[in-house]
Amino acid sequence: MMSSPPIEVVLLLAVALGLPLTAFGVIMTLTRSQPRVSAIISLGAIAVAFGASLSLLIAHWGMPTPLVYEITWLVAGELPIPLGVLLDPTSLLMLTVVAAISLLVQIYSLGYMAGDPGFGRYYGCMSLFAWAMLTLTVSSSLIQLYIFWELVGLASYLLIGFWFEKWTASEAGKKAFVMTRLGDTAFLLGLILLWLNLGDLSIAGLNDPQVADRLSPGQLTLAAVLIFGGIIGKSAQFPLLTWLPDAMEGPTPVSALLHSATMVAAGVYLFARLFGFFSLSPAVMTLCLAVGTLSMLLAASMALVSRDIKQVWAYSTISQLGYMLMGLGAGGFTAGVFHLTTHAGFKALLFLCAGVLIHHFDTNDIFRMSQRGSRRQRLTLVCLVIGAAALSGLPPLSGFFSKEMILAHLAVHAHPFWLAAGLLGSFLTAYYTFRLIFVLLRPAAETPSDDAEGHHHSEPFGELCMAAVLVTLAGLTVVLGFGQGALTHFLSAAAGAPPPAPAHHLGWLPVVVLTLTGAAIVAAWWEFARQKRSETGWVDRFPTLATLFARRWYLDDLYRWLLDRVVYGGFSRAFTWNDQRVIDGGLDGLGQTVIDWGAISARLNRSQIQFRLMVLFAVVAVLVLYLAFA
Amino acid sequence: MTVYSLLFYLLSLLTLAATAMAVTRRHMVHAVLYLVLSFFGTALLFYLLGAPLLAALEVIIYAGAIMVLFLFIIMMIRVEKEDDRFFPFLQWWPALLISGGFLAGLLALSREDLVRQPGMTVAQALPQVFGIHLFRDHWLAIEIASLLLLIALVGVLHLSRRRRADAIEEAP
Amino acid sequence: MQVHATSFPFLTSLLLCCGLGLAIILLLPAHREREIKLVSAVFSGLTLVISLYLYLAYDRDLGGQQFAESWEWVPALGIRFANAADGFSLPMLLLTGIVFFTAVLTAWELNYRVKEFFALTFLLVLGVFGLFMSLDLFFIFVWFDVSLFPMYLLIAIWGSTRKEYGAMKLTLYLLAGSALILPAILYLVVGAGLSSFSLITLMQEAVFSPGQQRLAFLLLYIGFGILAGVWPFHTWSPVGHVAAPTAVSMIHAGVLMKIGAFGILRVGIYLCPEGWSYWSPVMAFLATAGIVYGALVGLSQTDLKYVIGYSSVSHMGIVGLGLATLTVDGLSGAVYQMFAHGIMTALFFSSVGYIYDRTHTKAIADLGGLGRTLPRASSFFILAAMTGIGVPCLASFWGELVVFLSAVRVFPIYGALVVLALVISALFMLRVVQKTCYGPPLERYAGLDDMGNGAMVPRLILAAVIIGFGLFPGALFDMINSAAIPFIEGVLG
Amino acid sequence: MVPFSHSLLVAALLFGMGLFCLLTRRNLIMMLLGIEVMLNAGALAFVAASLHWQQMDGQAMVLFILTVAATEVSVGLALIVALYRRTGSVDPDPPADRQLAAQAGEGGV
Repeated sequence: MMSSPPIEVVLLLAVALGLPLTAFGVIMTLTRSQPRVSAIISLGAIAVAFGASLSLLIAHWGMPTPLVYEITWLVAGELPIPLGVLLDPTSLLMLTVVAAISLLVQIYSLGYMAGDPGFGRYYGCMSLFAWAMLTLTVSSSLIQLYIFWELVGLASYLLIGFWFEKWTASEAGKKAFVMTRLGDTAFLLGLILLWLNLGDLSIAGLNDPQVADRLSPGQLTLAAVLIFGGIIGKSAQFPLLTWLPDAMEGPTPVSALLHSATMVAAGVYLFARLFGFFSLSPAVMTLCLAVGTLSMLLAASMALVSRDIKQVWAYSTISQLGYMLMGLGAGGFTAGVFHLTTHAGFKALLFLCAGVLIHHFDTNDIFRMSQRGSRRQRLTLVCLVIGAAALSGLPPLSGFFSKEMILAHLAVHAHPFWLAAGLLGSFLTAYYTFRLIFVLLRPAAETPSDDAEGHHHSEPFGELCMAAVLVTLAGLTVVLGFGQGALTHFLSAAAGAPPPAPAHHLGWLPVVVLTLTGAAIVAAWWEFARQKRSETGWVDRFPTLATLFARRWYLDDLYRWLLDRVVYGGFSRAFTWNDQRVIDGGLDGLGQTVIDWGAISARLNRSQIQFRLMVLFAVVAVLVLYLAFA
Repeated sequence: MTVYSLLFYLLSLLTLAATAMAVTRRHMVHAVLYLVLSFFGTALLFYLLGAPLLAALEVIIYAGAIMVLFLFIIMMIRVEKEDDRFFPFLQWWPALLISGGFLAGLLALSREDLVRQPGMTVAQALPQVFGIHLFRDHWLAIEIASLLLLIALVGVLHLSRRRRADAIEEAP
Repeated sequence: MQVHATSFPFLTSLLLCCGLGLAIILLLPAHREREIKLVSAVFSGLTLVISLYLYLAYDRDLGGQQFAESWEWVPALGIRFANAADGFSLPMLLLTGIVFFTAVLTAWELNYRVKEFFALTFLLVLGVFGLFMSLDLFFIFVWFDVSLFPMYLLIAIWGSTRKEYGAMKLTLYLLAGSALILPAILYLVVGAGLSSFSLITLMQEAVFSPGQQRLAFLLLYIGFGILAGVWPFHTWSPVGHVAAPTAVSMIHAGVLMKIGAFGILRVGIYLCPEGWSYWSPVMAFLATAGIVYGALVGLSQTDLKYVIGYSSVSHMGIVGLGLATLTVDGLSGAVYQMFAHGIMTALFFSSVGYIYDRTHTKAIADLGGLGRTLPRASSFFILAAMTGIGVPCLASFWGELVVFLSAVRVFPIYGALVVLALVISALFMLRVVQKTCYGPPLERYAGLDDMGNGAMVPRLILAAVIIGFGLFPGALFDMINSAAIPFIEGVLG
Repeated sequence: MVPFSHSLLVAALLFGMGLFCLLTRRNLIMMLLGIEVMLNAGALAFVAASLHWQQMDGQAMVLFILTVAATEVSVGLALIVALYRRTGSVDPDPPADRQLAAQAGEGGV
């Protein structure tokens, strides 16, 4: 299986991975002040990387066995840490998706970020992210995957806090980094546990079934749960999900690229990557199913009441990621990966449309946008509707196919509860998506003032780029659906797949799903199109529920309380007190007592004769007593 | 209780009382006079303990010369009364402690003879015998003692020489 | 442990370099500050070049002590001026060379009593070089104290907040340390009965009973541990850091704390392996406490340098944990972490020093928005902070990873605790970066001028080393493994 | 006849009183007096011991004590007079210390 690859593959990989890194280095050190040059460098690098990954994908379309090519990066003591590449359908697919979306988003950013003082730095960080994400997808060992996993976290920190002058942006960046780092430590612990027991961490080795007999079942589940902790952190699943909505502080292209399509999908990708390993312990599969469902429903509920367009899409991303984890947890490897790909497409499209609207109306609030005449943004709205339809799973679009595949797997699964949850989730998704659409389609209340219009048309080239990217993505979302058959065949070759999706004989499932989505759309139309004034639809009737959803189920308050009370107030203050009072105080006290004793004896030996005589005779007296009694 | 031991206890009582009074007097002249009395007591004790020459010497040198010198100095300096800081507390208790310690030590040392020792036989070191013994065995010590006295003499003369240069430090 | 003599006495020439530099500075008149700075730059550069050459010329597969040279010093007592370099000491020599050269360049704008400052710095680094290369217990102690006294003067005269207290406390702590080391060394030398202070003969010929080894190791561990910032004895190091001027705290945190850890390794572990294995659980506990404690206390600090001081305590805790695991990768991870942390703290202090020289305040509360006003200084600061957090492809990630690996294998609970402490260290480092560099630019710092190209040089060197060893850690690990693997096989069998 | 330890007891008491006087009296002359009493107590002990062991060396020793006492008093008093001439008082405290004591508010010392 470890056949050494032909030269051109190595060359293509070196180009795909090396170029973004060199672009990052060049931009950050040399061309940070010249925006145009750094943009060209970064775009060039990612374009070439996309080309390379595409050609790799085509070259290896039907390849039977995965291709692994490794060199040792370093030997620490007795531990060799490898640096290598694992080419198999999953990694190639993800590689192409990441490269494609990065390329499109970077083109889009030409327009969106035009005139921003940190333009060069933006493209530097974008190249850093591209490099880290691309290498993560093809990395051959878990340790290398972990390394680039953290680097992706660093890139997201830099990009979220891009406008660092805004206090909320740096705060969101810090929160994102610390929360994902919490997940990463669990991942690291799981990884170390595996490394100690198995000796090496090659992904291919982990996935084949004999691992079960080299590891005791307890260790296997513990390691799997810990690694799943990493996935929860990175893909913003149930306990650690509040950082993703706050990450919307970053520029919209960043949200489109990192926080919807690629970076947050890294968690799901890791699960897919180690699918063989995870499926060895059924406990973790059900855990994954449960966490996926919980985060899906939770996020969907939050999306219902959110007013900020980017927050709606952020919640929807968490919900869709939960959906993918449900699919994977239910054993649907191809379903999960397929949904991952389609979701990357249409979610990026939705974010980029939101970017155009924000760029145009200078506000994130959907109600104010609609008042300022969002109806007139013809092209953007068309793309938005296509994306929304794909998200809520309407037939011709890619969302329908991938979502339906996952539901099929859920149906097959023993317990009916997951299927019900899945259906409820798709209903809610359709509802909040079309809530947004209908609000935006409301007739404009204020008369559009011309200067609001002119201010943004300063860069015709920029507008063109943005529009072009939107159109391509929309086209992609429409077309991708039909690629389901080819994709499942491509992916199944990789994982020695479980039985092909049982979708065909379950005739009733698509019908049920469609009726539910239709009902959701009608309900949304009724609530938001007919009653112009309503903001959160049926949730208005339950105020407590509305605040609960708005406050993100009080998760943020819980974390804030935990941080302030336990970490800052409790430990940190106690330890600092201990440091200053106990250790320092004790020693300074010791010093002081020595000084005081010095003063006393000084006074005793003052130049007055009688004191000195006393000392003299006291000593003699003691001697006499000693002689007398000893 | 022979007359001899009775005399001994009486005299030692007298000496102790006199010294106690000498130590605690505020007026220095009274102190010196009490001390003279105490020295007379000690001289008699010497005589009792078989040292007639020493008793005489005690009276001549101690009571006579030294105490007179004291009186002479006290008169010259005209320091009558101790000022207010008579028995300062901070010095008082450590001194008591230390002298108490000495007392305890000496008592402990002398105690073990108490039991078996009936009492010292009476003997008299005649001055003639004592004189011979002195100049036969301790001739060197005598010479040193005389040298000591000479040095003291020279020292005192030098100290109290009134130098013309630092005549200024007359008593204020 | 074979010892390979050297053709040209490089190591002594390293010491001579410092000595010569010191002499010339002392000869130069005090008011000619430019010449003094030039001379010290030249000589520190020379030490860097020599240590770099030694690092490259070391024969990795031959291993053992190379470039060895020794002269009779006090034949009666068996004291020899013996120097050599092996896989453990060469990275330290290189670290000292780099930090010394960059510290001299960082102290370029100093204008207050320049002559004494550079003279004392040379004396300090002379002691440090001496200790890293010496093979004779007597000289290890002598160099330990030589490097101690200039610290006091440097902090007391050129220091900032509470400098007298900081200087006094630092010196008293370190003296207490040396007061523990001396009896341990004498105990070992006399116990061996070979009347020789040489480390090699003691290691090969002397036979120590387990009881002796335990006692000696305890004394050495606490004595050197005080300098290494081991947990309960660490309070002097943040105070010392805050009080010291920039260049001195670079050397102090960058190198002086490594003497402590290196001393434990070179004297304690080499001579008393039983003591080492006996005390290793205690070492592990103290190290873990140091890591978690340093991170947590760092959270609630208000002074910028205090934060870095406590982060050094936390990182030195990782070194201590590495040493405590009795495994090859623990040891090599610890030595790598010593090197990486030295460079990182040097960069940290030099960037904070620059910020302090411009804004004249270290209080985190009234710093802010420097990202816009001092872009270069804050970018170096952020790079150092990122290394501190342990971001991969930056130097200290590899050290931490390897140490965590061996720690989880030997002490699972401590290992898990320490890995969780990573989150806290990320939190407190990012908090500092956010408060100083991000946020709206404050108008009172608007007029500040950013780093000129001259001032960029030392920071660039440090940044290059961090990224270099971050991307290619193999270069350092092969060197350390060449000493660690034979040592562990020799000692633990 | 009287047991030897009784005489020693008397000598000890005398010595104690002399020492007490030396240490507490704030007057140089009285301190000198105390020393005289201590010497005298020593002499008494010597005489008692020479009687007890029936040897005259004890008494020879007393003679030397006498000479020492004499020299000591003469020199002592000469010093006291010189001191008196210089500082105008016979207080054992040197003037510098008195101010110090005053500053430090050391009360009755």
